[in-house]
Amino acid sequence: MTTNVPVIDSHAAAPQAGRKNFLNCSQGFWSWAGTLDHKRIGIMYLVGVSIALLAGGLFALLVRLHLWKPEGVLFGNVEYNQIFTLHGAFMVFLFVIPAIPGSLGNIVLPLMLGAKDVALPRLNLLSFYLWVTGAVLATLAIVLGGFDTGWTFYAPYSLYTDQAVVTIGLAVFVLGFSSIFTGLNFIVTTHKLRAPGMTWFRMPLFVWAIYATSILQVLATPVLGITVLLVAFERLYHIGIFDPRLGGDPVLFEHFFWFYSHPAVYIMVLPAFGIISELVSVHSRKPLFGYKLIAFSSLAIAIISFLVWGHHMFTSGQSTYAMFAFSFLTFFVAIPTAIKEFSWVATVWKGSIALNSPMLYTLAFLVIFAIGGLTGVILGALNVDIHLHDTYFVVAHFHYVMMGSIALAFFAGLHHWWPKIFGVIYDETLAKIACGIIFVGFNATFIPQFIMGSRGMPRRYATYVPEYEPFHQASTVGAMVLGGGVALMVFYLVASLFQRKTAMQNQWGGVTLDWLSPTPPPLENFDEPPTVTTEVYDYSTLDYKTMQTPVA
Amino acid sequence: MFHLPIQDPASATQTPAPPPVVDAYGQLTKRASTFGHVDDLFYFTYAVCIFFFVLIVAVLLFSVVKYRRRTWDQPAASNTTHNTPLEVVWTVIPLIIVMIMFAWGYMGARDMTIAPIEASRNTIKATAKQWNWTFSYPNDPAQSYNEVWVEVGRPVQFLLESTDVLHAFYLPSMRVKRDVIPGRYQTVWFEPTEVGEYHLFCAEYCGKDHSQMYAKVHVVSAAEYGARPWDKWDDSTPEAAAKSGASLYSQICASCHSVNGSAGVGPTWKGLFVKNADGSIVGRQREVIEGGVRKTITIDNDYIVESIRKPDAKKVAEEPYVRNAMTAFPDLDDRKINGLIEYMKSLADSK
Amino acid sequence: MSHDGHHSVVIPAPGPEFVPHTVAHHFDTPVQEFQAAKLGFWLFLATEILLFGGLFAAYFYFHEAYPETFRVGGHQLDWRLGALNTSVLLLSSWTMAMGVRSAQTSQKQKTLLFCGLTVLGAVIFMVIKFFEYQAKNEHGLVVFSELFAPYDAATGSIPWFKDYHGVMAGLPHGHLFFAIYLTMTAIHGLHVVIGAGLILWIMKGAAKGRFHAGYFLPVDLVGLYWHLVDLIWIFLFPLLYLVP
Amino acid sequence: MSAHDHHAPGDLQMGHHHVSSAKLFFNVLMALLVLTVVTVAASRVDFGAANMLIAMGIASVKAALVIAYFMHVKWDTAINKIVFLSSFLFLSLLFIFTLADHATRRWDNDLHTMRTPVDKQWVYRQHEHAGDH
Repeated sequence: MTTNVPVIDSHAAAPQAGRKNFLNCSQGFWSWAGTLDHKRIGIMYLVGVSIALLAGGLFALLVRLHLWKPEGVLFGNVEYNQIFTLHGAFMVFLFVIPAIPGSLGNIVLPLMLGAKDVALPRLNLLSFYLWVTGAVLATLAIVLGGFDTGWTFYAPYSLYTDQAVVTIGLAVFVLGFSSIFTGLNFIVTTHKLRAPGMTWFRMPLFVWAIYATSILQVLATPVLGITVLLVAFERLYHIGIFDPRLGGDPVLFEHFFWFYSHPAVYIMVLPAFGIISELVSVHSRKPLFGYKLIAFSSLAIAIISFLVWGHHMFTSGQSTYAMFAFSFLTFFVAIPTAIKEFSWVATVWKGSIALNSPMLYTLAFLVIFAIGGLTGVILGALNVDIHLHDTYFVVAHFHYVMMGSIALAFFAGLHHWWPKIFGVIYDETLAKIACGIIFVGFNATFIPQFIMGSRGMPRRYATYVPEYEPFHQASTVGAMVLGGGVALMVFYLVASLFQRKTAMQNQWGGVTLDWLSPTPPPLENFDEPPTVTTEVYDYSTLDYKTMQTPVA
Repeated sequence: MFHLPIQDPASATQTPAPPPVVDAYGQLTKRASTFGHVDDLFYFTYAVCIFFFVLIVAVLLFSVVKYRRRTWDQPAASNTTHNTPLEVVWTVIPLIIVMIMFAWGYMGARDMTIAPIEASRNTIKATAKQWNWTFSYPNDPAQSYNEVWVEVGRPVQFLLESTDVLHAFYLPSMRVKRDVIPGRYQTVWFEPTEVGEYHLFCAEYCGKDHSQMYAKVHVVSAAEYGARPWDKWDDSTPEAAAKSGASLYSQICASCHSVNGSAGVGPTWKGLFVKNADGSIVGRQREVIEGGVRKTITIDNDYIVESIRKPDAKKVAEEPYVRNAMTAFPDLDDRKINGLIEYMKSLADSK
Repeated sequence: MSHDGHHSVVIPAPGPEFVPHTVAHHFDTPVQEFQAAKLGFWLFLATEILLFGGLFAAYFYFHEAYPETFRVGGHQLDWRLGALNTSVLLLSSWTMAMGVRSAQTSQKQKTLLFCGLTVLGAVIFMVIKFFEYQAKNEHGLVVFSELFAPYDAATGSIPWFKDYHGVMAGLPHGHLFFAIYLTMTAIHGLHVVIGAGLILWIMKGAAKGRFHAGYFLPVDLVGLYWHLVDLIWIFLFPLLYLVP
Repeated sequence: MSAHDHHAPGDLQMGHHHVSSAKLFFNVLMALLVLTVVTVAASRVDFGAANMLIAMGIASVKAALVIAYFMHVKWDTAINKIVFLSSFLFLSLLFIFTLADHATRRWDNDLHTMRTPVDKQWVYRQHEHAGDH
């Protein structure tokens, strides 16, 4: 598609040895900690969110191990409640929300647009440090005795419990602003820093997805900010708007919370959709099927997601009229989502499918997201949701979306852009094995949860009635396998940085601007500012030589 | 073993209800209420999901096998970028299907939300507090704890109230769930169709012992229901009352108050009363704070009744009890409180 | 940081009392830089609107639930002070608009003057606010010294609210109006203070001659922020002082 | 918002900006002060349920003046207008759904209280809950 003549020329010539790129152009702690370069900030995010993922994963394994026996194995009830809260809070606020926009989005989005950097680099660095501040505060909350409210902070329990709720509330507030500033930056970048010729419908779908995500981040997150502040104020000086003893309404808290947290589900999942759109196209070497429909469906999901938050509250005592409206609107989210899944499958059809590790992760995503999305439809029906609400069925459903889909898409994107970012390639055999282990482990963990959930096992239980024991044990075994797979993945990815097995200039044969810049990119991304002259995903322009030219 | 609060004042231990039978399709537990539309819509949606899932996976598998890249520079077999009729079809057909699901689901939920008049006339009140359930029967002084009886084939409504935080009243076998919200009444109704014992879970996270906030639902025949099986309180003699009080203690008091003198969330019950040489049992003196004023009182029946029904009126002037708040039991009836007092007195030591 | 493809754009100063502005390296033109920053700032203002929006939603929710509490509570506030503060903020908004205009037309002294007047407006606003809070403190409606004291579950009374048997006697949850009043005005007041700080920072730059017809972006953005503070007060004033 | 912004002629200004006249700003200020007097005056008269509507209507006019003139939105780019105004749109979603739930809950309650004679049935509900007022 996009032809950047000078760049293509530079590929044709023999690569110069020892070319300066963003990784080796300067050294030292402050060259990273004080950097304004979007790629370095992205890598710092990558390290941060990976640590959060491993911490959250560790909490998850503790939860699963504890539930091996009906009476619980490892902890007392209070400790168990703290551990599952930590798992939720770390995974949601420190990993899933910032993971893809913060790391891959930061690195790839300006490259895809042909920009030198994001529009507001200082704000970008501030976002990262706000994330760090949030992470420190969250850790501080653990040190101060932990918190046991669940990641949802439902009032009035969060107002009464004798734990570090104010500290974690502050952490969430700060993380919220980190997320807002990231989104704000990407919106401005997309509007103002597109390369000449990069029209809206020549933008790669990853950019569209991040753009839609950013709208949600900017418009929804402030309401979470004020909600956690109000919870903190309630605890500090008893406003009384959430506390029923003082005339407040706990259901109002749920409205405020889900006004953010439902769109937040799409803040999490839309970037994953974007990654999958890219990868399906590149690794099938075929233009994405229904490009415009996918682009618009991202925006549609973003808008509709503001109208459906009440479906988290079908049993909460909101009025039947509100339930009617929210359920009706909820089903409309299914349509753009279904369009995306069908379009990806149609893209694979008659493609040239490379079964390399990024594509394997992508295929795993397509299968798992199909389950995650379809079970969401089951939960959208009002009467069925009354039975399934707050059971392990819901737990399994959102793990299929959050963990199975988002984390797998994140892994897929990581494998895809790893050679682009670092100029090195990981052990492909190990990668395929790890992908298989993760896929099997994941399904083994959560399919039993679907079954016990539909039989009535409530969530957030430290102990349970004995009839659910076989399902919990199967789930625990699956979680161990899943944990092993992720550990293997971390191992070979880190090892590849030391082995330094050189990647190709254009490892997978991509034709978007991110693959037409030098690998790894120089400080301002392109040797010459690119100009776009062709349509997006036009594989007839692919220069096969670049797939064979090792990076300098 | 799995720990449950003890349900039956007559026996020291209680097991949860037996595992429910699985229904014919093997996914849900067997339904024991009239809400068949939940199962019907669940399996309809399930079938639709399986259809689409198989379709997606089949196309993916077929493509991966057939169109696998055999040489590294192999181009795609087709470069189609869109197909408008196909895109319209896969937009419209799912739309129609989900609208059917919506209408079906809403009608079902309406049925579950609005109780018929027979159910309203047969209303049991369920009071949720951290972490137990209290059930009050219409025009009946006796209450039951963590155990409730309903009549088979007769619609019943539960009026739900919470005295502290959010809870949820969840009966998987009946397919009903409703959050219990402090400061406000909620209702839920169903018509049990099968005699048996069923689980009642708290499904909204409510703190420490959320997972142990369990109650057993007995669906019994009309004859059995008429015998008021929930009224098992034996206070025919002071000893019997103390014994009943002891088992009630283990259900709703033991998590905070010890009887052996050890410190807990609340003060121990050991030594509230002392036995004089002549065998008479009298209350001790105790330092309390009432309305911010520190005073010394003698423990007596009135003090204990007040401490149970309005625990914050007089707070024990001692750390940490002066800070800790006790859940109030305003609905606990006089016979039950007498049983508890008899039990406290039975703990009295000789001077 | 320089690079072979890199060219720095410099906007010259319109006169000797001004300094030129160098466009950030990743922008091609000054227009691009200006528009990017401005779009970013508008997005930020949108988040501020939604942040306050949560508070307004809570206000309407409880106004609906306890109308009498809000009616009587509103009468405890002095509408004269509220109206005075509204006028002060409107005037300061005008001086800020004039300040931005002076920067756009390269009038350094006028920029400094109008920004200074705006800060003065902020100070007057906060002083009036202080007296208002003090009155609430004296009447036992919001007792600041006991704001963070623990809640007394036994009596169900809130330590900072002493008026259960005064003007608010018999009304459901009489503290609620004052809690919402305090929260909304305090968060708004915080914005006033931040805004005043930003304007002082602008005045420092203006004194050095950084802002002129070629480059007045920071003045423009801080101006927008100040108008937003005014905007929120325009709604707070009738809701708290008049309507109840 | 077009991709061709970069091709703006290489002038060394920040592009073309509308500089409003001082007279316009002064007139807007006067209008705002007059409206403040009007809203105070209107609040002295009781219009019943319309009180809130009138006050919010006047406040909206004042807000519109500040946004359009002081904040220069009238002369701003389309995207900036969309961004700022969409925040009010999405805010209205929060208001509408939350308040609608609250308002329609009463209809549900009517339905239930009609069918559920709450207080008659439990003879043992003698004591008020602690903390109730």
